Amino acid sequence: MVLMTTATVAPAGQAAEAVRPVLMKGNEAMAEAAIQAGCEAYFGYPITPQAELLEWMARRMPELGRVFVQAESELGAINMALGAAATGARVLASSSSPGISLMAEAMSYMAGSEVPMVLINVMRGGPGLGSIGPSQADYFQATKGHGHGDYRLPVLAPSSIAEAVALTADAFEVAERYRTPVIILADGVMGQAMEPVVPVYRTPPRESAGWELTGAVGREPRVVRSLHLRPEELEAHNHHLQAKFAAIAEHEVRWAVEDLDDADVVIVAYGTSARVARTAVERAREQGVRAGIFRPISLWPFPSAELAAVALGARAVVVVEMSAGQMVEDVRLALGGRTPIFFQGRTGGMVPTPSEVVEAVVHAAAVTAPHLAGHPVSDDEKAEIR
Amino acid sequence: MVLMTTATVAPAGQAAEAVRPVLMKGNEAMAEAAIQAGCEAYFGYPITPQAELLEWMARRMPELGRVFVQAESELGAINMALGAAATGARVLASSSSPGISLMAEAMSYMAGSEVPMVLINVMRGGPGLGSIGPSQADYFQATKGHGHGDYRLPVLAPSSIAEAVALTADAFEVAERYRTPVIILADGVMGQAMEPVVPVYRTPPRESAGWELTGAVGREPRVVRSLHLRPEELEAHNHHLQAKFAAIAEHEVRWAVEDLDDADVVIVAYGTSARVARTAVERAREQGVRAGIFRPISLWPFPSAELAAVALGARAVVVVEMSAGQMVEDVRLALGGRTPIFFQGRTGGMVPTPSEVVEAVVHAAAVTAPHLAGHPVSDDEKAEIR
Amino acid sequence: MSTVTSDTRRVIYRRPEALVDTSTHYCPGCGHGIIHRLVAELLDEMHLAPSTIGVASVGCSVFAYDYLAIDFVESPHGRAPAVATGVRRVRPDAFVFTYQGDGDLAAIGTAEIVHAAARGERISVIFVNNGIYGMTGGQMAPTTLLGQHTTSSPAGREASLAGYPIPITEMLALLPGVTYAARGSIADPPLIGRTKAMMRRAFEVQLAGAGLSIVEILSTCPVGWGMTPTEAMAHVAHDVVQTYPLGVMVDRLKAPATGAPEV
Amino acid sequence: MSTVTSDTRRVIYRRPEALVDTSTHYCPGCGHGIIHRLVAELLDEMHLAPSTIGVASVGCSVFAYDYLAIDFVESPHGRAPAVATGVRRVRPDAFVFTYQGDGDLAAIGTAEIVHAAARGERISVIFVNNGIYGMTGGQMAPTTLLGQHTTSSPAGREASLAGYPIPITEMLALLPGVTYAARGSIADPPLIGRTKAMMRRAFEVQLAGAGLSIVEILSTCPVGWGMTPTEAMAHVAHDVVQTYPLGVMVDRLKAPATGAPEV
Amino acid sequence: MQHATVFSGFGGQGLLFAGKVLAEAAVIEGRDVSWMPSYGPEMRGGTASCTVIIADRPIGSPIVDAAESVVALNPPSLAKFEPLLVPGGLLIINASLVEAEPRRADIEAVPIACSALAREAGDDRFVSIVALGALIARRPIVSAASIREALGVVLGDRPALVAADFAAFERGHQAASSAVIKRRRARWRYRRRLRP
Amino acid sequence: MQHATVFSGFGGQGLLFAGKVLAEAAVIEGRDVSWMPSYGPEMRGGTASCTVIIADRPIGSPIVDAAESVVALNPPSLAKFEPLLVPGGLLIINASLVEAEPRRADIEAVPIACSALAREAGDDRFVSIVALGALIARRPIVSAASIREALGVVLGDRPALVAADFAAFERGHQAASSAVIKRRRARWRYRRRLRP
Amino acid sequence: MVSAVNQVFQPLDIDAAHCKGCGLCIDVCPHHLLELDTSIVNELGYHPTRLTDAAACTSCVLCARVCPDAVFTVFARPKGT
Amino acid sequence: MVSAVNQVFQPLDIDAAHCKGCGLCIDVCPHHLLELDTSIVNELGYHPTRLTDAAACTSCVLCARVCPDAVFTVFARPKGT
Ligand SMILES: Cc1ncc(C[n+]2csc(CCOP(=O)(O)OP(=O)(O)O)c2C)c(N)n1
Ligand SMILES: Cc1ncc(C[n+]2csc(CCOP(=O)(O)OP(=O)(O)O)c2C)c(N)n1
Ligand code: SF4
Ligand code: SF4
Ligand code: SF4
Ligand code: SF4
Ligand code: SF4
Ligand code: SF4
Ligand SMILES: [Mg+2]
Ligand SMILES: [Mg+2]
Repeated sequence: MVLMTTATVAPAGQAAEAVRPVLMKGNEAMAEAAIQAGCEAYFGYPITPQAELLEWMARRMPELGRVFVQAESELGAINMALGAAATGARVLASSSSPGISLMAEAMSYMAGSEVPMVLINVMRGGPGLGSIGPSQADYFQATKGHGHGDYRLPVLAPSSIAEAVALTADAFEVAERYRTPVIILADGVMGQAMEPVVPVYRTPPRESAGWELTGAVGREPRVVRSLHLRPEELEAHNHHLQAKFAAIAEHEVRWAVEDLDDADVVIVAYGTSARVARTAVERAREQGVRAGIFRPISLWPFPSAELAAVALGARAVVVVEMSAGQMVEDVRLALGGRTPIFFQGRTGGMVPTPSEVVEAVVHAAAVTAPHLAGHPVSDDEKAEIR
Repeated sequence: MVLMTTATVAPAGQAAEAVRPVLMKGNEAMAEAAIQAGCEAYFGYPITPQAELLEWMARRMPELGRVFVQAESELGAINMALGAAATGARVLASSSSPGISLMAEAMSYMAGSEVPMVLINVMRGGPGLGSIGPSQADYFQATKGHGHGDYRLPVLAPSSIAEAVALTADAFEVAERYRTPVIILADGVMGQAMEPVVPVYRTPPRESAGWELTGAVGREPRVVRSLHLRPEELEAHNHHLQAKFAAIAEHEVRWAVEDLDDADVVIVAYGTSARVARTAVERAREQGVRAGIFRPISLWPFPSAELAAVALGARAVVVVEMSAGQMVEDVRLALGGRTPIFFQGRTGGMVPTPSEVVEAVVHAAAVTAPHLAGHPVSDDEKAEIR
Repeated sequence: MSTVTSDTRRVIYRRPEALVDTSTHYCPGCGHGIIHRLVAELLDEMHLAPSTIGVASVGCSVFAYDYLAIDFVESPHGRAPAVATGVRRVRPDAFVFTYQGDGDLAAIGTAEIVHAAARGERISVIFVNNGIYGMTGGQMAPTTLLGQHTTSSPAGREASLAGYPIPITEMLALLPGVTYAARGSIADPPLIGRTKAMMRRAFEVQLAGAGLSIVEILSTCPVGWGMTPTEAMAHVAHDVVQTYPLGVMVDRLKAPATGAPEV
Repeated sequence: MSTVTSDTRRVIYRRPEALVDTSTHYCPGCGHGIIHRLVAELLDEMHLAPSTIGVASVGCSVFAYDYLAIDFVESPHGRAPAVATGVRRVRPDAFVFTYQGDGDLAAIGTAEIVHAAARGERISVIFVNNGIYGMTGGQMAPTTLLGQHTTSSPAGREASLAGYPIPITEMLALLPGVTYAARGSIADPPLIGRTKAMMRRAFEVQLAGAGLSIVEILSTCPVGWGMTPTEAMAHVAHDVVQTYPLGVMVDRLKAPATGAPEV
Repeated sequence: MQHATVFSGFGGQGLLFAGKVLAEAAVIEGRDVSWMPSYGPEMRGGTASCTVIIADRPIGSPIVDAAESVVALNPPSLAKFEPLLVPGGLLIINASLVEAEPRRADIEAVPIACSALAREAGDDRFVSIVALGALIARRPIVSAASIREALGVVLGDRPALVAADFAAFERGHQAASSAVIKRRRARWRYRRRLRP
Repeated sequence: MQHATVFSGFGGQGLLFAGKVLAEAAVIEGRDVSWMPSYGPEMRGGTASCTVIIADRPIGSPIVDAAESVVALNPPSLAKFEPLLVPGGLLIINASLVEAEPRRADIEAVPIACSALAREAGDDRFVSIVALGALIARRPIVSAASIREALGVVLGDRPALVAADFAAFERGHQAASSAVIKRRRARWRYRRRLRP
Repeated sequence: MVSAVNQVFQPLDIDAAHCKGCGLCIDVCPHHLLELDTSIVNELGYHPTRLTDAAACTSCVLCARVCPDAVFTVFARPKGT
Repeated sequence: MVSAVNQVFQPLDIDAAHCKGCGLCIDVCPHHLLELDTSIVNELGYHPTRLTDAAACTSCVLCARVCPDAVFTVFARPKGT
């Protein structure tokens, strides 16, 4: 059973008969979804594994008379995005990990000056130049500390290309509703793989914003800025921002669950890791271990309460990430020590295999087996329970 | 009572009679401490409130025949630092929040290619251009998600100028011991205030590194790099890095406590907030509330076990930050829901006043008073307990 | 100003309408004030204010949006030309200009201005070169004169350590995407007038649909230079121009591009 | 190579020692291979290898450190001149050079090369201009010719949208900190020889203690251009040089600086 | 039912294309599909690959730790991907370039002179499509008709090209239909003609 | 014992300098000290300030929410910092520029014509040192001898300057010693000579 | 700064509240008619400029052209005054 | 590629394992003495170059100067061969 808090394109086979699914590469599907969502301007810079997104835009946007600029750098691209979005245009930018790092300052500016836009990060292995393999090691960066100062951004993580298409439209909507940049956090697999997508797109409605820069005709001039030199003013602005973040945290939590009804072990995973988890759940169940999946779709706001609700009934939680363990902190925060948490991760561009995940699940189930309750747990075992 | 896990310069008055304390501005004191620690090269770019650090270096380094370069940007500065440090030189760079954001990519590179150096962030209010007032809102950035990929950096936070001097030398030592960049996370007050410093400096010993680039004379060529194109290789490198981080987490935890012996309420605060807390503790005690301070000095590795050890005996924990609440996540992770946590913060360049902190402490003590145990806690009160 | 309603005097100069009636945070005698005024005068005279989106940079002039009564977007330090590119591309009918200091444009923002120029972005750039980082306390800029004392070149800028003053506008003038490039100064009223004419030309070039136009203006930072405003003006008039000669470097609407500066 | 120990043949050309005996990841006919070889030949001939610290950039040549037997540091994309500055300043006796592609140097790294040049850093820059982003799959670079089809200019580069090819070496040559600037190509053996002479001069300039030296080399990216290696060479020889003329732009050790390119 | 196929060989042998054709054919048949390439500069030298998974229900991991079929068009591919095969899995080997024989006895190894057949079909670059024909001959995970239709989708309105590709496909199909199945153990050895 | 003093006025009135001298004097006397300026571009227009805390034990917050003394050298400073004073706190007002009178009755307000005295002492910029003299006259938190020594530390080896500054200090000291303490409530009003 | 028909013609309005006393107008006045009024400190803390001789002013606008704080309004001298 | 005194002089050693068959050497050889050996595929997947007529080669080094993979070692032709 798959519950989604967001409407997503149905997987192939279940698709509405009317529209035939087409095979699309993730990068291209996200690009086209943005176009169909009414994206007026795209700014980017080449980097593997997101280059096809830029290339798709390079072809399509001029065709449609819209704006495509390959910037001189990611710094250039993100600041062009800032400028275009400050006029109220629907704007997309994209890059991959090292390029995203270069955008930290501007992201902080846009959060501060409340400029809505969408940024796609097709993550690759790090740190540094790293590898070009798929990765989820920018979770901390996307959800916590990328730029300086107190801000949070909605972060949406697709787990299939069809979902990436749906989330792209959602991202623009969330961005404009809250006047905030939104990050789509995709990993290299989501960018590079091809999957069937039912080419039915959504164009979020536009509401006149009232803050956007259009030239001050018959009205007071407007300023889009993050500077509030007097700390008192900046604090007031921060209070405003924090209230907005609280509203987002209340209204924009997204997640999905699979096979949790009877699950003893809850796998928490997003993006490609959740896909691997799906295979692992099948195999684990074949081996007699009842596992299920809790899949955060919004990484910020993290579905803490929702996770807690399902995890507190389970014996163990296994967090699967393509990182050394980053989301695991949010899982710990959500569960507050009430359910044992295990971690299974691969790094540097490696994708966990279903077998590894099955192993972790079986192990977690064994270590936390009820017949062991009261029996002393060995020190080694304790150490791995977080 | 003040316990320090690191040797620091004694506060004025208690100073060794031999050396007379001198009044030093934080920025200048850190700069001079770096020089005395044997810093061979400094790279920076002007920004308030760290400009005096750069200016001190501009005067002193050429005097000493050492390297000072005012770069064309923070990007330039941090990459110059990378180059100089790759040759084994002792290197310092500094900036403030927006400039630090621009360094995200290079910091990830240095973490990945294991280049030791010290970066000082004299934090100001954000997000964006923000204000120039003192702030601690880059905690997440410093401790979690600045650059892309899986890495962690030691982060040291001074709470007095004397301590800033001591930590500067320590930072170089830690950097070289573990081949890692180290961040000194100072807030605007630590940069701008003057306090007495006993001008006794420490020069950490140099060990020949064996990896540094010197020209391949009579040996195999060396490469300093973060690229490992094959994900398998990058993963192996990440395992190596993670093992290093584990070693740092084990050996480099620093913290201090004040007045905790009989404390019912533990204030957790670092940097200038901890100084405000000191005043607040005095006043709270005058009002009959027994409060004390747990002061993390290493923000990563966070002194989780040490905090848990003292907080579990207390009625409440009050986290005080010059941010909207960032370290509070690490406190929650450390305590796992076992002690109620309250948060008191100011943002955007504002410094909490002692009265505000006293109020928060008194409130926390009241809400968690033992005579209330068993009595229903109102929903409002619950909401504020994290 | 006048408390008498029946003031019959004929105005021959007044504070431009596009200049907000407030006192500025600039130090006494700071060139930014003069240049703001020139911008405002042109916005008035060319009736541009309602269609203008200004792009502010980070420097003492970051508050330009408080002083000019037009829509404004703030840029991160140095990125104004990129921000302006974004604005320009989605608002083809707007009048778009950046207002940047020398630290902003010629140091941290080098890549952005060079590439906005290479792309021939239809924007106008007001480049205020006071040879110093004013806002952060008077540190050396890439434009600082050799030998000049600043808080980060306390012994005077020395080429062997800190390099040479950068003739960035000459460099930009090489690019075919740059339709107009000129350097003026504010050292005295006639020069101010000439600079205003350059700025007008730069704005016209944009309105004509041509490429990037830039006017570098040799300005003063009396506080950063440790001079009185009067001394600062004299310094520009006699010393700064030695390193940065005044003139029109290129006007590709008028003359075909030569590829070389026509200083 | 020879399995006979008593090979009496006199070698007149052999693979340089500084070139590691391994096959490269470059595509067949890629110009990087030729330029690597030239660098290695000069390191051998000038006996520089033991004192050299190379600075690698991000591009197809990122693996230069696998192919040249010298100490090497990797830079983030575009930042090689800054990294080299760091190396140079703390290692005054080292021979320091960067090896950068056109995307690296002329796009993302514009600020870094301009300011290393303005400072007159004593480094040599090998600037491999193949007019494209090779490594990421053949996207347009700022150096791409007008009309050229790339994966990000599928309809051919159009100046009105994507601007003009950037003559960055000409721009750098304006700076007094640049002691030597030249442009060569690898389109045929004589041109390769001339380019090698330029590189030698650039290295000599560094050894003489003068300022920054840069050699731009018009190179090929057969795969990115969708050409055979042979076609690619011809394209450089006949087409690319129209936009990027060959020659020595400045040699300030020989002739006094003129401030204008001497192409 | 789920079937994962790995296509592998030198960059330039048309692997990604063949994988796409197979994936499109599965989409045409209304199945769930995932196509995942190796990507980036590594494709320039050495071994490139792509994985195509075809299933009747939503696909889990797009990266597999076990494959039902492997197409190995050059020696390193054989070494790298043979171990991935499930017992009983299919291994199509490009016998024109690979002299080595498979190590495993529990798989179905089919050596086909793909490069030679491709050249016969008119272009060296048909090699992957030839291999695809061989694959489908042995494992009819999609129909030949769907492949033909898929070629039309991938190649667009270029009937001559589609026909040529499909002819190459049929060559491979035919060759595999008649090929002898190898099941014996073999020691790995590289082709030794490298240095003349 | 802890004593916090806020020096405030226009940028350029030498506030930071006077604060530093006081801080240095305290260091000389072996006390703990913290000196905290307002900083950045705001110093260019409007009101600048610095806070000097002197104590006999390690100082907590370098930012205060209550001050024992305030030196207000211009009108906005008075408005901004008077409320910060503890009951019984000392307020030195530069009567040369500030016509307004303090609002509070629970403080010790000492109007001194600091600017005028500074000019008498030879330079407008002595205004803060004059005020420091007044402060120390009323609150001898450090000794005049320490101030003199501190001037030497801050100004370096420039005896003439030290002497001139100390003379200005003494003028302020003397003026405050003889000034009448104002304790009456007063309505705030700006100097009204602004627009002639 | 008030001008009325029956008063002596005032060629300048000076918005002294915005004046920062930089002295640039004083430097450029060809007739040396401007000076700082040291009897005044405005809200910004400066001595503002003042016109010493309205009758001698030629309304040449140089002071207005140089003033960084746009303090001046300049009026045409009526014929014959 | 082996040369020995009693064999015909071999002016070139070609390290075929590193050759990528790009053909650039073939283009530049003034005597058209080089060609790709299509009977061979090396480990990199390419047909390497080969010298068709050792006797005709003048050891002019042009092939070596252009080869991106530094495949050639060139020997001086002994007097009289
Ligand atoms: C990324 C970043 N780095 C540094 C700063 C600090 N900063 C503010 S303004 C400025 C330079 C101003 O110099 P300039 O552009 O010449 O303008 P001026 O003040 O001289 O008019 C700097 C470095 C900043 N705000 N952001
Ligand atoms: C910050 C960052 N942005 C983008 C990339 C992706 N990237 C790798 S190489 C490259 C450009 C290569 O072009 P060029 O410098 O011309 O070298 P070439 O491959 O053509 O030799 C890019 C954009 C990266 N690694 N880091
Ligand atoms: S610091 Fe310089 S540039 Fe800035 S306002 Fe003052 S005088 Fe003008
Ligand atoms: S992509 Fe181009 S530049 Fe890169 S190796 Fe291949 S041919 Fe050379
Ligand atoms: S130029 Fe303007 S600001 Fe300066 S003194 Fe004259 S009126 Fe005042
Ligand atoms: S208008 Fe001319 S004459 Fe009159 S005060 Fe101004 S500068 Fe002097
Ligand atoms: S030039 Fe070199 S790589 Fe190319 S075919 Fe000739 S020998 Fe082979
Ligand atoms: S050395 Fe000269 S003649 Fe001989 S093969 Fe090479 S290019 Fe031809
Ligand atoms: Mg400036
Ligand atoms: Mg290139």
